[in-house]
Amino acid sequence: MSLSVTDLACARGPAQILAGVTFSVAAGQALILRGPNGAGKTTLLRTLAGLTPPLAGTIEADPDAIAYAAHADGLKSALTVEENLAFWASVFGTHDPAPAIEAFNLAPLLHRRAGEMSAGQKRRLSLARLLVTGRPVWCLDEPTVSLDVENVARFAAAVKAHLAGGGSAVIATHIDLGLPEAATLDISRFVAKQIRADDPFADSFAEGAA
Amino acid sequence: MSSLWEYANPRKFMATSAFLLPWTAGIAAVCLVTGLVWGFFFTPDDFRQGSTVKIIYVHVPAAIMAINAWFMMLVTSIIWVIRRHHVSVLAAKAAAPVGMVFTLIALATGALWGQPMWGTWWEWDPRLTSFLILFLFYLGYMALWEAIENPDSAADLTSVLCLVGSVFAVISRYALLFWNQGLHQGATLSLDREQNISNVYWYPLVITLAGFGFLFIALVLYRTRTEIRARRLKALIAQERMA
Amino acid sequence: MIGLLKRDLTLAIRAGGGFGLSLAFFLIFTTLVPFGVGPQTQILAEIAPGILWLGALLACLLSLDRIFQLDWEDGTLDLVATSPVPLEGLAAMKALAHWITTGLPLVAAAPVLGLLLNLPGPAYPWLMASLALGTPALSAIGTFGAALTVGIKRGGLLLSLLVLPLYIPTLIFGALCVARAATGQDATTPLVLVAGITAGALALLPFAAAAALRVNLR
Amino acid sequence: MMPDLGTYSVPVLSSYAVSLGLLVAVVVASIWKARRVRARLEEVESRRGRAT
Repeated sequence: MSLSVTDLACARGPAQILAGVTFSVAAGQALILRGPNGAGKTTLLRTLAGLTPPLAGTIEADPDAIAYAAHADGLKSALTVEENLAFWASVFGTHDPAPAIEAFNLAPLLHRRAGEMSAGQKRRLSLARLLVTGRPVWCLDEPTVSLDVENVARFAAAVKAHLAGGGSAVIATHIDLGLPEAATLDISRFVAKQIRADDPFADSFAEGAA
Repeated sequence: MSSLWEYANPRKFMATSAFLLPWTAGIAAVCLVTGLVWGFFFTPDDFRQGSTVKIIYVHVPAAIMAINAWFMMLVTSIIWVIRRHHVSVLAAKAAAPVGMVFTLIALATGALWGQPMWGTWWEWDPRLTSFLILFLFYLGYMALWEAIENPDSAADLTSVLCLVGSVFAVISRYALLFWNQGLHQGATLSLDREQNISNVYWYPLVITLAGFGFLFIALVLYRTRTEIRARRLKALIAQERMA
Repeated sequence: MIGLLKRDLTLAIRAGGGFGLSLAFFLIFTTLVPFGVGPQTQILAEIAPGILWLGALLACLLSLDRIFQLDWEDGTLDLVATSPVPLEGLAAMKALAHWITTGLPLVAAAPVLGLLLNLPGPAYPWLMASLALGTPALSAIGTFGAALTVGIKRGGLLLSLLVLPLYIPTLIFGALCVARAATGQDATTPLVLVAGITAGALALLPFAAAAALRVNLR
Repeated sequence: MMPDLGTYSVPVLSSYAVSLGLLVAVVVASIWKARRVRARLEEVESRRGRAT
């Protein structure tokens, strides 16, 4: 499953953040998004995920193909690891959580409540959700936050397995994930911060001359 | 080809409203002064209600405009939802406090009129109560506008609230009739007005009604201009922050 | 979608889920009434239908801001919005979960509290029927209000201000149904009207709630 | 000049007073807000005019 984006303009609230974003990710490929803080990586990913409607341009991908992972883990601290995964499995249609548990080594934690785990462990559980979704295009926002070296490697292995299975991924990150074959896109060249073009208050409506 | 939707452009609206504002305000002032002076000084007392009948010249127009104001907000909110015209939803925002003040006038004068007629300041009569509920709707609508930072989100959410609220306002109206039969007299203004009200009261009432109507239009135009400027100000500040 | 419901119910039962808080509130509210109006049993019997309905309504209101707030804060709402579950379905499930954890216990507890207020005998079946048919509307309306205010910090008070006027028709018909039954009148009409409001609210408000959620997630 | 309002002079007069008071209040509030917003907008617009 491929993802192809043409001339995309993204907004956050009243502000247009990015314009002219064009890239494509074929099946089996990964794209690393780079850019300084506040450049608009999160905004781009939220637009790809279908949460924020784009101002302009097209996203060629089935919206039901995209699995989105945000900064926030989206875990329920009162539920165990197993219950959290079972919940997402039922939301996305029944998929076997076993590969996800395996990939992120969650078996020892299975009956622990999410609220009792460390930030890194929570992150692993949150990433395991991606495997449970069964969706081919991953859009990930800083997936390695609070992961140690060993688990970053686990994550990279999971991404590689996903790509090898015909999936694709768009990953915003600052660190080197160890995915040498992945393309890199610096989004700072698409940054076009201004008042969004569909805002009729953006250009001056001089009353008389005032 | 000129179309009504052109006025949804802020620039066009500012130009048109600048032209209309003095006229509507002028007509409103003339009608209000004429109608109220006529009504207060030059109408006879009612044989049954005595001089309290004079309250009609503020009570009835305020009540009618309170409902019309909400109806106007409903229409402009729907226009925003369907056609995304910013001026439309800003007009709804501008109308809310005016409608709320009209509702308050209707409530206060209703209570003052009810005291000598019914012997109580407040009667849980269906009509009075529906205005109290309308007042609560106005309050909620305005509070929601104030609470949301992003102007477009606020416009969307208040429009949804206005739509849902309108449906519930109508249901409440019927629920209240079911709940209490009420003391309030029948509608003052209806097509068979001859049966309700005689000409001596009718003419000044129509003039004050026109006065309240034009006052509403003038205030909404004026306040919409303010809202457009405030919205522009917000856009500029956002722009400066990004630069 | 059943998964959503199951999860919400599990969370409500687990520690800190707030299950039973509404019920406790209902109990305390009803217990306080005689201290306010005096212990005369006739007076209590007369106002019992209204007090019981009002207590149920306020108990519902109390837990509304939790409906979406927690999912919003921990990011679950974003993730569910990008899942195959439509937001309309999410809103409907949230309303259902709220009703099961709040409305249903209130229906069960109401007859006991009716005894405390000396509610006349014939009114009990009507009290339970009107609450059972009416509280789903309270949950659906409340879910809509919660969806409107989910992005607002400390939106609880605003939520009450928005939702309470919308509760008026349900309250009028519900309390009227019980009051008529208590005085031996025919209570069918108000009961049918309560059911009608509930049917309408359940059919339409999930769409309004989903629209509000979509705006808030942008 | 003043009409004889009889026993009902208090409710009638206070009705008019309350109504006119509220109308004046909403007009004054509108004008006050309009002035404030306009002044702030002009300040920002002129700042922008200098910048460009």
